[in-house]
Amino acid sequence: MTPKTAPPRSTDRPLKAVYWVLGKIGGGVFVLWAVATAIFFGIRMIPGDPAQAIMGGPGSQASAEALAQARADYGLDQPLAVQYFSQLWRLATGDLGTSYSLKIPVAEVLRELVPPTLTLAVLALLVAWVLALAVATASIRSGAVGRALASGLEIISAAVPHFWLASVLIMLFSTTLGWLPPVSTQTPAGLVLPVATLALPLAGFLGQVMRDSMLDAHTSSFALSARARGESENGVLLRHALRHAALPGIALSGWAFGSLLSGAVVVESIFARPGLGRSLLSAVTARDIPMVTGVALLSAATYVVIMAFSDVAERLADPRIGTA
Amino acid sequence: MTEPARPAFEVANLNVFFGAHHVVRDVSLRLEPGSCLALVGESGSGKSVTARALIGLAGARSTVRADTMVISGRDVRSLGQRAWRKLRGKDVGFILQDALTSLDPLRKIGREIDDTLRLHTTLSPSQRAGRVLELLEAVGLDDPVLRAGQLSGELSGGMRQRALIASAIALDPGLVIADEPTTALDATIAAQVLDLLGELRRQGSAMLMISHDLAAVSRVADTIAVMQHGRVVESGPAQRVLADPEHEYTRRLLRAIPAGKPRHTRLSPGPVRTPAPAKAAVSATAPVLTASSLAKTFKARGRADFAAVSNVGFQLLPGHTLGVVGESGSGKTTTARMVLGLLAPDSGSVELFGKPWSKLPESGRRPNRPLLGAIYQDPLSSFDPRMSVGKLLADALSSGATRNPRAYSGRIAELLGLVGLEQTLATRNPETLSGGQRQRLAIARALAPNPRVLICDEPVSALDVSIQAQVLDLLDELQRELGLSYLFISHDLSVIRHMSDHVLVMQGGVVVESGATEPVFSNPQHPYTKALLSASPELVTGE
Amino acid sequence: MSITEHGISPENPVPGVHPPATLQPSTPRTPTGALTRWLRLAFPVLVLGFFALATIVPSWLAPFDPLAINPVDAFSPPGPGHLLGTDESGRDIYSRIIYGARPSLLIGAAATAIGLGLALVLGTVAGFGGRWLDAGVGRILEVLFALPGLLLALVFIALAGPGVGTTVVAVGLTTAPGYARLIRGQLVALRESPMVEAATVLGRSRAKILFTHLLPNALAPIAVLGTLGLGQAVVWAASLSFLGLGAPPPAPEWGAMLSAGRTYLSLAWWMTFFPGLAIVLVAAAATVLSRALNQGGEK
Amino acid sequence: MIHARTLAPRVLTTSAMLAAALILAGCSSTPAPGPGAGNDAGTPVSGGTLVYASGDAEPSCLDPHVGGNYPQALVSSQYLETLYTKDASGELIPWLASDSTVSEDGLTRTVKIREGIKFTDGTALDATAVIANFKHLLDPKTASSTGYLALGKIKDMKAVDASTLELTLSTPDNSLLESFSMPWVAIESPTALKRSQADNCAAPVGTGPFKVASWKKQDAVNLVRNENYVRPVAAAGHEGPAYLDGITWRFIPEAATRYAALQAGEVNIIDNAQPDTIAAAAKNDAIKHLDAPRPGASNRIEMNSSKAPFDDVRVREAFVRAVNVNAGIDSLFFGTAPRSYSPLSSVEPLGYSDESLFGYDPAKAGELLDAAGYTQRDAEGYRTKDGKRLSLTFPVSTSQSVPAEQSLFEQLQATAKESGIEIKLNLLDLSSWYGALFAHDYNLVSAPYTKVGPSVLSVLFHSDSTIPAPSGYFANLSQVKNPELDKLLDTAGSTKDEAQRKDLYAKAQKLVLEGYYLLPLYDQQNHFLYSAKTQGIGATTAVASPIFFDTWLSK
Repeated sequence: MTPKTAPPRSTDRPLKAVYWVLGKIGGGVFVLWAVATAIFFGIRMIPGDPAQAIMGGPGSQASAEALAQARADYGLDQPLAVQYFSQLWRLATGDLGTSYSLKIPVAEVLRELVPPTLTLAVLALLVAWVLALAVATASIRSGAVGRALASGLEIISAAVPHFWLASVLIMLFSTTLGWLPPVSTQTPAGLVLPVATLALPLAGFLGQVMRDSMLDAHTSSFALSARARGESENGVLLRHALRHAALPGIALSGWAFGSLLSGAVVVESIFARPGLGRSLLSAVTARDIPMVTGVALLSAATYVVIMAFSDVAERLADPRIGTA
Repeated sequence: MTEPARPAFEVANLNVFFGAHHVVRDVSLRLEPGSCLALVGESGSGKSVTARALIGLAGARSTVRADTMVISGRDVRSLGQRAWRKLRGKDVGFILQDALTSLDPLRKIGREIDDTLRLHTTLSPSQRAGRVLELLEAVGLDDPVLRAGQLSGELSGGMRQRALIASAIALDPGLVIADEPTTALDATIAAQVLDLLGELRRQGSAMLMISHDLAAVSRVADTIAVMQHGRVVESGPAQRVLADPEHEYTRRLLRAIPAGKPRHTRLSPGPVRTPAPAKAAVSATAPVLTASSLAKTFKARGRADFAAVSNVGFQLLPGHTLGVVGESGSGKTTTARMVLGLLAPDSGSVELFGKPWSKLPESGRRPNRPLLGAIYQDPLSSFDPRMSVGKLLADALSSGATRNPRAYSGRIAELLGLVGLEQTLATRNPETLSGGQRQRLAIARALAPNPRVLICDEPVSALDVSIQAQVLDLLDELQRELGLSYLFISHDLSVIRHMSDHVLVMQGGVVVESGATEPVFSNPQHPYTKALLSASPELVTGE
Repeated sequence: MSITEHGISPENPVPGVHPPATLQPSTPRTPTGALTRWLRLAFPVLVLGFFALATIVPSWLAPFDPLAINPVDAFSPPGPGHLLGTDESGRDIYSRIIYGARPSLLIGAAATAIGLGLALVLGTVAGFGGRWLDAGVGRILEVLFALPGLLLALVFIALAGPGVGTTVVAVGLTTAPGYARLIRGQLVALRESPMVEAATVLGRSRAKILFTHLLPNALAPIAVLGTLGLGQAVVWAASLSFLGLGAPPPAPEWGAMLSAGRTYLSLAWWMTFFPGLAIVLVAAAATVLSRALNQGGEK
Repeated sequence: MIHARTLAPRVLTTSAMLAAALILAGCSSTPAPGPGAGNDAGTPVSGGTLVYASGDAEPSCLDPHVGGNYPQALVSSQYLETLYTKDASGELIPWLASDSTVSEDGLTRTVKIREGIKFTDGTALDATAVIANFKHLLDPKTASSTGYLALGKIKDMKAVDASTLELTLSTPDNSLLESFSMPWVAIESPTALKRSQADNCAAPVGTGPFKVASWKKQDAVNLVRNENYVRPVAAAGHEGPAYLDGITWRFIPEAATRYAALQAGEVNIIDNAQPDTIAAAAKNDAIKHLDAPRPGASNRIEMNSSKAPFDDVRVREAFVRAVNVNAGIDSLFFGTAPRSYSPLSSVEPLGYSDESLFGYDPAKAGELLDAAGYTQRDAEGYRTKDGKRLSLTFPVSTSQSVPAEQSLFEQLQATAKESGIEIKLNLLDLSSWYGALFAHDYNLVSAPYTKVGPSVLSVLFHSDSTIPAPSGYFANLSQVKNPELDKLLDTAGSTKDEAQRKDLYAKAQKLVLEGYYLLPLYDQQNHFLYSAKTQGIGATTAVASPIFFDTWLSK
């Protein structure tokens, strides 16, 4: 090969940082705007009168006056453009509107529902990480059979649908063994099954990538030169392989968080936990558009933030990104 | 340090197996303290595996057997993992090739070096930190404090190699094993690193140097052992081995070295190829290719602009070779890409056969593309991975009309013969070919449209010496048979010197010296040219 | 690596025109050894082959009519009579799983097709459309990514109303961005590759290069993506059926079977367990196969 | 006083027996311990919080005036009370009202309001309070559906004095008092009603034994004991405030999870118990069963007589004869749901049923279809007429039909196929389901309708009910338009002669049954499972929603 020298380190880092932050914010704003717009026009393209949803769905024998009243209350009688821009303005000012079905500000509902979902997701993410790394580490040390076992385990668990896993876990640990409460929202014990349900499939996914990059690091020439320095296998694992294994995990965490949020839809309904996913589901069935929009925007915002964080985390864990 | 009485290491009848593969056969070596043994061989000769076996790192799936295996007086055959770890880094320092991958890209240089101390000494962290700085100083790194805090990615190749060496000699072990320590480095840098290693040796450590390049080791080695197919075919004092080699393979290696071989002398044994019907000698003298004051600057956001090439001009005469020599970042490749019309010069122009070239739009260039061929350092990546050898050539011959080999079986056979590839390869996928074969294929493809000019960008730098010799010979013969003109780019001065009629010496994007080859090199004017010359490995045969 | 290499699944192949040659004997990524290698191919081939057969000619494999109700032996546990037991109407679970392969896999396949198709367009536009189009598409993908998996599907269903068609499109939508980024990355990597330079030097036009070299090479991994995606899509579709937004009865679609069975979880676990197992098997087999294909591709 | 329907012959499990016995004991005004089986009931003790797990969707508003569905009735029965209610024998008795009289012409209804009762916010219950409630119900802004209809005939109202309310009706309505007994017209504090709808939805204020403390969305509604509770009518289980400190009202949509939670002892009582779990519970002393069928209409499949093929009575009967309902019910409901042959719930005293009309008889079905012209059969074995397949669209609401019922429909689908009738089942979410109905895009449909009293018949079968509300809603899903029937229903609804009323309603029911406008299945299922340590379960409102005033938790 022709000799390669490192690229000259960038001279003006702060400037770059500013660029980066601005870019993130701009991107985030765009995403939110796009989501809001898509839903706004999407909902108006489909047949059906939002006023119905407001008056408690088609089942209600809402009188004509009542419907008219509702339209007026929710500004549905104004021209489209007006509605659109006024909604954008309201969103911009942090007003997510009022839920059709609950008749209270969406923001209020979300404020109640974010913490439980977040707790669930974050815990699941942590558990998944630990599991994935543990399996990866264990499989590295064991031979071909161990690795085959690990990868089999990962692939299977990655393929398990949340709702099925949930049912099986409840059947096993609550009904049959009676070890864990199925639906407790008060006690921490109630968190075990939902978190497990969310974490296992994710651990499967993470495990697969982490193990690959860990294996790469483990067989790399820098691992060799570490051994040549007298580093022990544990040392190689600890000081080199683990960190390399973490990289893809970090890079994936944005995606992972997303998958957790969508998993929450199922898990929260099955384990009867309050949360964003469940509220989205009920909002969808009730055609509660402000609610749907609210949850969508929130999860989009969450995603944007998470992505920004994982970017930073990636830079911290992998200084190469910063320099290249 | 070990007292001179016993050897730094000694192995007798070392054998290494990977499952069924017997990769090292009955290798016996002995190395006295303070002396340097060079283990020379081409890729696949088993030299690296031998080196790794010596520190018990031949690999998990390997089996190592030896009658004797003594390192600094210890019989290491019976050592357990724990004992091995004590030995490694403390009694034996190991320097891997390609420091880029041999240092953890995620860890600071300082920490990597510190590991050695942490593992084998009881020094306090602060003491160790101090020692690390000393070491970086010792291996000749400027501003050790800065370097210790940097990542391997932020260092140049030379610096990385020095850092790696620092981590290997941290506890000045009695034995240092260096596996291709200079392969990935520019000539001048390589020379410095070799001097550094020589310095260590003078301090008393014994050194086992693994290399594919006889010339490179000739200046440091006391003894040379030549390996082929896992066997040591010849070994002895460096002078003797280099001066009058006994084994045929050693002779072949020596002959293959272009250094000091005048133009047109063969470097490899007789070719297995069908010569082309010799063309009428080129009479025309008008330059086939003219570059005038080319300049190219690369702009990157949030980073200073980088002037890759400025004011480069040259003429390429029919049937001649213009060599362009320079180290990485000297702008050779940028120049080549502008000549090939892959990159538009900011200013200046390229003319082909006196007609505008770089100024034309791509569509305007296309009709004359056939006149201009190119071969690259990594031929494989220039092939479409989905195409077999035959398809590739058919595609080139039909100027993209078809990829069906049958349509051009005749010409394909011809081309294969011309570059000395067996006809049977036509059905193979390039991935399954050896490096040499791949480069021959690349040449065959380049020749398909009957070009007048070939741009050769580092065509041999990825090849073993003997293969390099064959390819160089091939290019030379083709030039004479077909009256081709070459723009020949290489970082290897001796290759350039052997191949070129005229040379451009480039540094930092500018031509520092140019002219007819011999005058330039026998009497260099520019200091950089001088540096290159002194750095380029000459065979030191003593006479 | 970065999120761009990972759509719905981190196991998507990362474009590698050629792997770097290493000096030491390289250890393969996944375990070697005859047994595991055999498993790595035999398992997915057998599983997928079986269900493929079930999709084409279910009658060959199913002993019973999946719709024939027989209240008398409702809820009979797995046994000789009914291999995997019966459901609340005495229908044979095994037969229903066999017949369920068609709707389930077709939904999965259709969704994957939509996803890949969309991704192909977006990816190619981004890969070749030049900086601005690339940026634009990047933004669109960013938006799609921002509504992960079920959320996007649910929002879409909230707009378009539930149903099989919606399910297919929704799942396709959720999977598209991942593929798109991948294809784009592939094309960009290829675009910069020496292969393209060489072709240019040989005098090939941009269009020619695009169609003879770039696209074919970029699409090579589509097979891998497809297999992987199929498994994923089946799971997604099942999830939607589970949420009551899927195939109408009595079609023995797996997700529908599951959601029907879960009511009787305490009474007849087999009603939930086996359809779920079918889904897991397909998804897992798809993953294993795609990995195998991917490695085959990299060799 | 209030008694559970458990006195009815429908008593199933020992547990239900106990509940019954307990309440019987309650009747003899001295509170006596119910006899124990499995575990000793012991004497009631105060304290503890009951955890109730509902399978219904979480109401969007805890005030049953707004909208007005059964889930709201269930929860609000704990903190709201009604003017009238029903006792064990289904007798209508005054509750918050003390008495009521109606004028000769039946157009003026005078209601005496009980005195000395206070809402939990301190406001006193009086005639003006009741008027405020009625006004609230009739105000379009409230968007009441059930209550709105119930009071539809009230033209004018005025408070003669603090305890006397005078209502002027547009037409005589002898079902008004029955309407007053429904939780959807429960009486709330007028002061509270003045608040914004959001506030009132979050915490309605009533006179009940409990009051709303907090509502954590999607998690639980927390009710606490009303310490100053005064029973309008003396002595059921006991006097004074309820035994329970409070009730945690949770929403656990997954049937399996809900039952698991009950087994795990996480919750004390669950509603919407699935037949299989009820059967399982019967074998389990730790879990008991309360069966409280809802009043009003029975669960039935209605046949859209407004369009082909059901515009032909022969085809309607053919369908009825072709489907084997009983086999399905037996296998799917484990004997928890006795077959019904009446348009009315078995708890409606005026119910009329005729088993002979609904026997499974494929042969007869065949003849009828031949007679109706469906003589040919197509490739798939379905009958055709002029090349048109005999195909019936059956939209099914996943939220209104429990899984067992959905399975039942699948079985009917299968048996109908044998007679060459195709049934297209579409499982739909509520909105889409209503969409299908409003578009008249159905031949078969099953929709529950809960209302106290036989007047429900007018809602379901009067031709007026075919005229859709602005929302598109109409209750007469069989779309029977029969002047004779209309006349019967009108007179039955307005007559003051109880005997005539009974007779007319019987005639009306006979008419719709013999016209094969509907296929009765079973009562509206309303099953509860509760842990054995939960005592004193059984008392219910007029719409069969449990009341936990007498309930206590044994240690």
